[in-house]
Amino acid sequence: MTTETLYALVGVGLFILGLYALFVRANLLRKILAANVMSSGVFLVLVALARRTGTVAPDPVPHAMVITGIVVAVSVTAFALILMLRIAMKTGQTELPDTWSE
Amino acid sequence: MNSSAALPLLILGSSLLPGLVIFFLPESRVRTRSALNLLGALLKLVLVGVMVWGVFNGTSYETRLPLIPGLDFVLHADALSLLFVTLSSVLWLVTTIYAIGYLEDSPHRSRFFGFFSLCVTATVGVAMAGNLVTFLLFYELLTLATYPLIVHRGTEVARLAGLSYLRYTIAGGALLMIGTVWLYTLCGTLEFTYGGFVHELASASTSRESLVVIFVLLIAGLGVKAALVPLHGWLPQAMVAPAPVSALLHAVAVVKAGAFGIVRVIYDVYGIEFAANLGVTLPLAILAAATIVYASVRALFQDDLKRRLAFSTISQISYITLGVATVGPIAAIGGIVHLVHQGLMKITLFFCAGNLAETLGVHKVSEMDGVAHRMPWTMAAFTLGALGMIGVPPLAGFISKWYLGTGAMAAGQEWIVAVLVGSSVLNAAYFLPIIYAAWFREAKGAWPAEQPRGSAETRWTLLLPPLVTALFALAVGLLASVPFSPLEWAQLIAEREYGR
Amino acid sequence: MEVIITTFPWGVVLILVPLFGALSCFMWPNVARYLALSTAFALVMSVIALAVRLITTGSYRHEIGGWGAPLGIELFADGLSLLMLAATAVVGFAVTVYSIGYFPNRQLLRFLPIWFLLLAALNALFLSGDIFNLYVALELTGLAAVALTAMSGGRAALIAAMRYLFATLVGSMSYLLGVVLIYHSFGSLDFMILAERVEASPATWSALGLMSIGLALKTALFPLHFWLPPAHASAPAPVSAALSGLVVKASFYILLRLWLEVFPAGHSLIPGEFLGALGVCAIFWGGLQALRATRLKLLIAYSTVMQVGYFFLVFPLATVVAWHGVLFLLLSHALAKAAMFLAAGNIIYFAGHDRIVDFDRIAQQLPMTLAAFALAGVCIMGLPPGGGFIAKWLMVQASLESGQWWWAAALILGSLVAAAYVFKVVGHSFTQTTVREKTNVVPVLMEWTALALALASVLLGLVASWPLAWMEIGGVFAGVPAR
Amino acid sequence: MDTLNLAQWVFDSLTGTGLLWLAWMALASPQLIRAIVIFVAFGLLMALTWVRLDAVDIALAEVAIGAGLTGALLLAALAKLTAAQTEISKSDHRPRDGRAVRALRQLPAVLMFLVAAGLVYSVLSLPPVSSGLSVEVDANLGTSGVENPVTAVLLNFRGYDTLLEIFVLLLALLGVWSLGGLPPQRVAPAGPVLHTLAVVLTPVLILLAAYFLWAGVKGPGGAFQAGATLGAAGVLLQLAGWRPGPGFARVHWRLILVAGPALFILVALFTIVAGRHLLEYAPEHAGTLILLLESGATLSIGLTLAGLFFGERPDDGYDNDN
Amino acid sequence: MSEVMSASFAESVLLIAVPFVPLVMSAAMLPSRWRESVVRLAPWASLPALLVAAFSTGEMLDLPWLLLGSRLGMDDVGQVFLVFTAVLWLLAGIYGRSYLAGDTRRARFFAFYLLTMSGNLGLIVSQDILSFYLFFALMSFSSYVLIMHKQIPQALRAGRIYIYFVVLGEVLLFAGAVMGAWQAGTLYLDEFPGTAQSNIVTGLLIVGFGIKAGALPVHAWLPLAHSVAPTPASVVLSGAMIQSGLLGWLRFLPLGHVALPEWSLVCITAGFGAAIYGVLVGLSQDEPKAVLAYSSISQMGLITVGTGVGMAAPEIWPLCLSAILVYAFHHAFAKGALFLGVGIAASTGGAMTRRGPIVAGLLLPAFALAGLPFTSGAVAKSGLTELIGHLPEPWSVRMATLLSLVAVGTTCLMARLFYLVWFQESGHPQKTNGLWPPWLAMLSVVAFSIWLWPSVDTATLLTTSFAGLWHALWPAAAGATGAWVAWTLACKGLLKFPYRIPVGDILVPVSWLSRKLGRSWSCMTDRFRQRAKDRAWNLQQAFSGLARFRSPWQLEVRMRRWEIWGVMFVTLLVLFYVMLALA
Repeated sequence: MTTETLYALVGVGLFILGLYALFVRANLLRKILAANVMSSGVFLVLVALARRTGTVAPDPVPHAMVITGIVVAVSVTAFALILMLRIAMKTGQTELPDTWSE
Repeated sequence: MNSSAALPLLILGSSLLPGLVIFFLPESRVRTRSALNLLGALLKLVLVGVMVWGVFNGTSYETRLPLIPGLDFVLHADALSLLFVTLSSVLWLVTTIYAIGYLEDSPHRSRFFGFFSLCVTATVGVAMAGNLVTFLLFYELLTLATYPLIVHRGTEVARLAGLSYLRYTIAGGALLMIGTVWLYTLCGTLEFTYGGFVHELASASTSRESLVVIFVLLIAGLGVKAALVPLHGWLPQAMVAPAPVSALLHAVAVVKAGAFGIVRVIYDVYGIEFAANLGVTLPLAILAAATIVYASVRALFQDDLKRRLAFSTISQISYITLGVATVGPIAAIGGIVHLVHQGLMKITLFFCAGNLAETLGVHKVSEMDGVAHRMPWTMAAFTLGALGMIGVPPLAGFISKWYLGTGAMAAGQEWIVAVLVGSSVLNAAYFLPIIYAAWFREAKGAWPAEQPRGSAETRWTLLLPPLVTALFALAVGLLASVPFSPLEWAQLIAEREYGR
Repeated sequence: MEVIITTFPWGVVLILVPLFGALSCFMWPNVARYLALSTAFALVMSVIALAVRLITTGSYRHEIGGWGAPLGIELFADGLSLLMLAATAVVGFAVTVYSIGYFPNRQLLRFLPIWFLLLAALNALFLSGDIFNLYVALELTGLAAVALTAMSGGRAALIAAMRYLFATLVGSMSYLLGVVLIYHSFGSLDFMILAERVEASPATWSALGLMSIGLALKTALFPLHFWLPPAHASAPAPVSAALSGLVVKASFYILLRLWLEVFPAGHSLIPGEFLGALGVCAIFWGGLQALRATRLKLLIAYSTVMQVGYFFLVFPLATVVAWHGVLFLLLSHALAKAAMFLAAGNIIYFAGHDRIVDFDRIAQQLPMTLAAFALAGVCIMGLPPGGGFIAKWLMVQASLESGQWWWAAALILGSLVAAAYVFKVVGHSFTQTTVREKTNVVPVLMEWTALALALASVLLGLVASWPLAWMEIGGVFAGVPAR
Repeated sequence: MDTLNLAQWVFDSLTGTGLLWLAWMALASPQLIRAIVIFVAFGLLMALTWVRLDAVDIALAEVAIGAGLTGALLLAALAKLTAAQTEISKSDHRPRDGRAVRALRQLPAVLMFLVAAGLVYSVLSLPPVSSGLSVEVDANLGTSGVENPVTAVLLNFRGYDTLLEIFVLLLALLGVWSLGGLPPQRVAPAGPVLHTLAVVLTPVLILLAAYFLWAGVKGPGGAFQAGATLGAAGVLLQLAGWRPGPGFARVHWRLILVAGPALFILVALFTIVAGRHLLEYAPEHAGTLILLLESGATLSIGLTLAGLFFGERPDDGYDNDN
Repeated sequence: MSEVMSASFAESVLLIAVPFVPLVMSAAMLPSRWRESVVRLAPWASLPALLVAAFSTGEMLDLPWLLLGSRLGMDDVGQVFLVFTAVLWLLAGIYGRSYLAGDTRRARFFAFYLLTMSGNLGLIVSQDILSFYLFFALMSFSSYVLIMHKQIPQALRAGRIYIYFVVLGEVLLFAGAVMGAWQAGTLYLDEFPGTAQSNIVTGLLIVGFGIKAGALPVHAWLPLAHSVAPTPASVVLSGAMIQSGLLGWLRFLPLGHVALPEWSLVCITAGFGAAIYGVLVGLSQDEPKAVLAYSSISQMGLITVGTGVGMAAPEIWPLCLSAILVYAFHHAFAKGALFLGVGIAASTGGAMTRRGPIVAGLLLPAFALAGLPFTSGAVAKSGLTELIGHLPEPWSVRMATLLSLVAVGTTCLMARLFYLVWFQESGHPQKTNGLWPPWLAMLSVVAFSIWLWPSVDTATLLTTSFAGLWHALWPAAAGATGAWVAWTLACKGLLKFPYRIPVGDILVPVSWLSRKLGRSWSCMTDRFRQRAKDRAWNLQQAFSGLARFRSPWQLEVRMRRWEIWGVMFVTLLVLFYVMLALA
């Protein structure tokens, strides 16, 4: 097993972990963490496999993609956090109710 | 676009445009609205006249616009469509006059007349449709345009009736659509052709079964509007609509469109010989016969006048189906001519029922005792219409029945004569008591809700239309053999369809 | 002049104009409404110009930065994109006009920049020929949509937005992982190049699965539709119009492109059937829920769930006719659904609620709004002459031609259900009543906007041959079986 | 392609395991504050991993944004959450779950394993060597105007992605603003230590940002890292008690926020009007243009991130006029 | 299309005038100010018919625009019918003017009188199926108003029953006509009977027209209607309209062309049945007009017999035809005169003595009916007897006996009539001056018209052999004697009339049966309806239960739970992967 594969698999693991936590954790803050872990996993797969160029220098395109992705992720995280706060203000809860009243 | 291509569009537009304008007229602009309505109706009549003359002189009118690749939006004028177009144009004019009188001072008139005009537009479109998809287009448009008219009163009953109407018609439309598309996939065209196109175009691999299934789908779809039992349930409920709407529904537009469609499908899609060959005509004829008898029996037990008339419509409209499903040109004439005849008679009856309701508040048969003394002209018209329905000569209904009977004999299906006889008896059984009560009984007392309507028995706008249509109903029977009479047209159509 | 029209990269303009509009609305709030109107108008004009160009010279690619694929990103405009762009421009224009009447000033000023970013994102998405760029556009779209959903700030809206946000996140993450696998398998992000290189492999299976299901989640395909009804129902009406009319179609559009161009056709037979089956479930589930809905906007939202089900029938059918049908459905649904939501917005604006049973008190006063709803309903339920009719026709034709009549049956039954819920609403509005509630006067412009969209959706059926011809620009269906 | 010697293998294994473990802890730990701290640690380990994977640019971004700013955002949110919330559910477990539901709860885990298995199989089946686009990047690096291939990709080859991405950031801020304000918080006045720290560190951070910006042309660094550093300065200032005034929010803030995106748009328009492709720079001007774009972007990114941390709607005056 | 000579202009106008003059006059009564004048003129509306009968050259008038192409015209049969019909309508009309003077519904009566007249006269000049049918229907439906004119319960009941039969007759005729026309391939009556006709058509036509002709067993309406209608209406009903049923047979059945042995048997049986049955029931009537009505049934029965003979032996059809025509001619006038007289008698009121002249006058038509020598009845009967003589041996004898028996019965019936007229109680005397002239005219017609009959040789009649005379006399004598004996015995209380049959005879059991059936039917339908209602209610309940069934909604809300949609999401991923891997 090569380093690339190893880290790629770790990335897959992070993705799965994040996904799982996103579904089973009720607290919104933790869901936001989970989403971040998920994205980290995807980025890790992307970058790890970019080293398979056969040369010393890795493929820079995935790197650029990941930087873009990180910025997107932080934007979304920031927005999600504020949204969560607003919900907490309105409902006094950091979980989403299962029932949805009209 | 030359004139022969524009004329069908103009005929459509002559009711569409006034209708659209009327939607935006304020309620208070009574004169403008009436003027628009009448102008549109007259203009349509003139245009139809031009078209009839043109077709008579050998011009062929066709508007063709691309709809989707391989399918066109086609309006054309052949003998059959002209018959229906003429009928609906004439009756539209009459009904418009009637509706103007009937709805005087009632709310939402702009809405009403707007949809009213759309309704006629759709009917004319149905009539002039040159292929099945165009037909379907206008057929569904008709559903939509009539719905607001049915619920116009705005009561809960009206709403439920409207829903019931939609349940039936939209489901029917869906069946029709499946059939149409299926047919298209098999044949690659949907153009109405004399003698049908299915037998020529359906590929050899096409199984007869699927053609039969398509036929059933089409007829079921059309049968909803044509109120074939057991698809008739909406019609009696739709009676909550104002009288002009009922008149329109029963005589001009909706049920007619269904019946007309059945005629089209049998003649110009399948072709009568092929349909007979498929073995679908006899079941259809039996179904129509069952409808005739069943609805007549139901009509017997209705006390609500309009409901009774509704069941009568169900029964009578199936004459058309019966006529075309009886394989043979003579029965075809009977069926096709009944398209017109039933329209004239039934519209008269509904006008009269409307007059009674509007002037005296009489809605039930049991309230009609002596009503003819109060409203002799109305009831005279009613009597003519009813006798025509029974098939008393020389009224229109007799001519239809005569041809149907003769046609049945020609086709070797004597049982149809028995159906006609039974139907006549039943018709008599539910119409004669009305006539009797109206003319020969003494009024029980004050009318349920009498409102003075001018010096005559009611407004002239309410009185004139039924009288005119009743006279028409008499004239088309009495003068059935005069050139350009409905019968003559029907004979022409039958000749073409049977390729003579 | 003609040369300019036929050579100028109008697609780029379509992306830059709304971006610029967003910035300028943000910068100059005092004149924001005029900026907004001119931006929306410019969008429409640009789409027209693009259409002229595409019709005269065929599809074109625009190499951003001059690098060209695979290194750079290419924009790609063909009939398919044109269709979506046109829908975006038309609905976008209508929503812009409508929002000026709908929102109070302070909300409008916050709405407009986000709104134009959304439009820009959609345009970028419909023009992109690069799967990673699509991801960015997708995120931009999703985030803007969520932000707009939450705008009203109510409890329901916030909760709905949160759910929506997570759904869209999961969807785009899955999509991105798919992109990663694709890139590392085939070394490119460009559609055209991928189309040549992609072959079946475990990575492709994963990628296709992740992308398809992720996008299905973002398109709200049953059973992953949970986020849509609350979001679309609680967002402000113009936002709902855009969400249902456009945003849902964005992810579906990517899915279309992937299935049409990237992944081999024979490969996707069973998954296609599977998606179709989910589509059928969506049709009936959405229809059932719409029937049960007591509030208008919720009803419309479930109607979208249902219509999304129709979209997915294209995968099992997969013939040219079916593609035509579904694309036409996308177009007509965009117009009709937007019109419906705008009409609902009028009603809420007027009466302060959208309870269906109380419509008798409202509809009498808002005939044009009601007409808009009804006309759009005609299109939604697939009655002629609405655009939905043509779409339904083509799809039924496709399913009958290919012998898969059960899809046709689902289509037709679905349209009956649609008719049932549309008329559930319309039926209530004819009832007479004298009760008057305290009401607001609806600006005429709002009523006209809804009506205009609805009319457009209905008249679309009469001019169907044009959009159907445009779809063929660029030969996007070259690889699709004719029957 | 590395040959996997033991030391590397141990390092990689430990890092990988650590990543997974930290992630799991962050997602599973019962206390939110602990979870957040662990998440920051996870971010730092990620940064280490990026370095291990020869992605220094990403590592910088991760430290600045992924671990640093995100951590700050999370902590701030948690603080506000505690203030805003009337009750915080301590546990993620719901009461009154039947056995069936408990069994059902295992279902996601099982399914996750299946998905993981599929993905692992897919990853393992990938070709061992794939040059990706590195060849093309190398070939065109000369005409890109910068020497750092990542910057070249970001701002030239795939500059369009970056254009959109900057708008994503702006959008996040606009979205936050559109949500309306949070209730006014009584923030304890910053202590003297924090104040001093802010005074000292802010200029340092700004300088660092400038360095990143400049360095990005040749080596690791660039607008995002620089912007994140600027953002960190903004965070620090806020922690020290600084608040933007109304006028600032109305005009200055906006100008800076818009600077990056606007520059991008202007350049884009310029290229189009000049008859080139979108964002197609002449090689001779490419370096300058990229620097210009990066400068604008840095400012905007920094302020945007600071604004996101601020989290409230500034007094933009919309609520007053109608 | 047959080659027919087209009529001259004057004749065309006259032919059209036959039905149209009364029709137009009827329409002219719509404005109330014209009514009086029209009533005064009404009887004379039949003048064109008389003119046509007198001067027709037998040419045809084609009216291709009318209906499906109509033809009016005159032939020998039509001429006979037209003569007696027109005369009856004329005299009954004149009679009616006085009879109904002071009646508030007089205008209505005459309006429909004219309509009915138009139908009756029109059908005689119709030479095509459709116009015949048209006029037949016009006559049938319009006469309804004449029958129920008094609007007393009996009249209304009679009218109702009449209309049942009319409708039945119309539809039977419609079916017969349609089918017959198809089989014949023509609509023209002169070509119609010459062609083969299926049994069903023949049957339909026989029954359909038989209703009008009062044939057994579809006669039930007749006594009710004839007895309750105002006298002028009874006159035309019993004298003229009843014969239009006969005309229908003559015009539509293939008489003289084809032998119809089965139908012949039916007709002869029904005819004799009616003849005897009419007498038997008639004897028990208390109403003079009812007696007369049953007499009509009885007499029409004899005509039916004649027709039946013609069916059996087409070769002697001309003979049959002339016998039938003579009989119809004779009966029309005789019955007309009887009704007119009875009407006067009923109007005189008061003392019996005042009825003396009336009874005297009534003797003439009564004798005629009884077939006494030198009356039209004798001529008619001899024709019939001669006819029967042509039948094969056993039949001719038996039928001759039957014929005599009927004659006896008829005499008894006439005796009964006289008894009733003489002794009947009557209300207020009314002015009868205006009634006498038409009656006297009618009596003279009865007395002399037969001598104008072209084929009746006066000399032959006068020189009838003694045997013939005896033959003619004995039944009458026997009848008279029997009646006298019965009357004497009854006066002494020794004899009670053995049975009493209400007017309408078989209607009584039939209506009882139908009432019973109707009740059980409605019972059944009620129960069915109730059950259906129950079921509907259950369904409704079930439906509303379904509406309350919240699980789709709950499920939908459930699906928002993170675990659930998460599971679904992941499941879909897995499934997709597997499916792709399998593909």
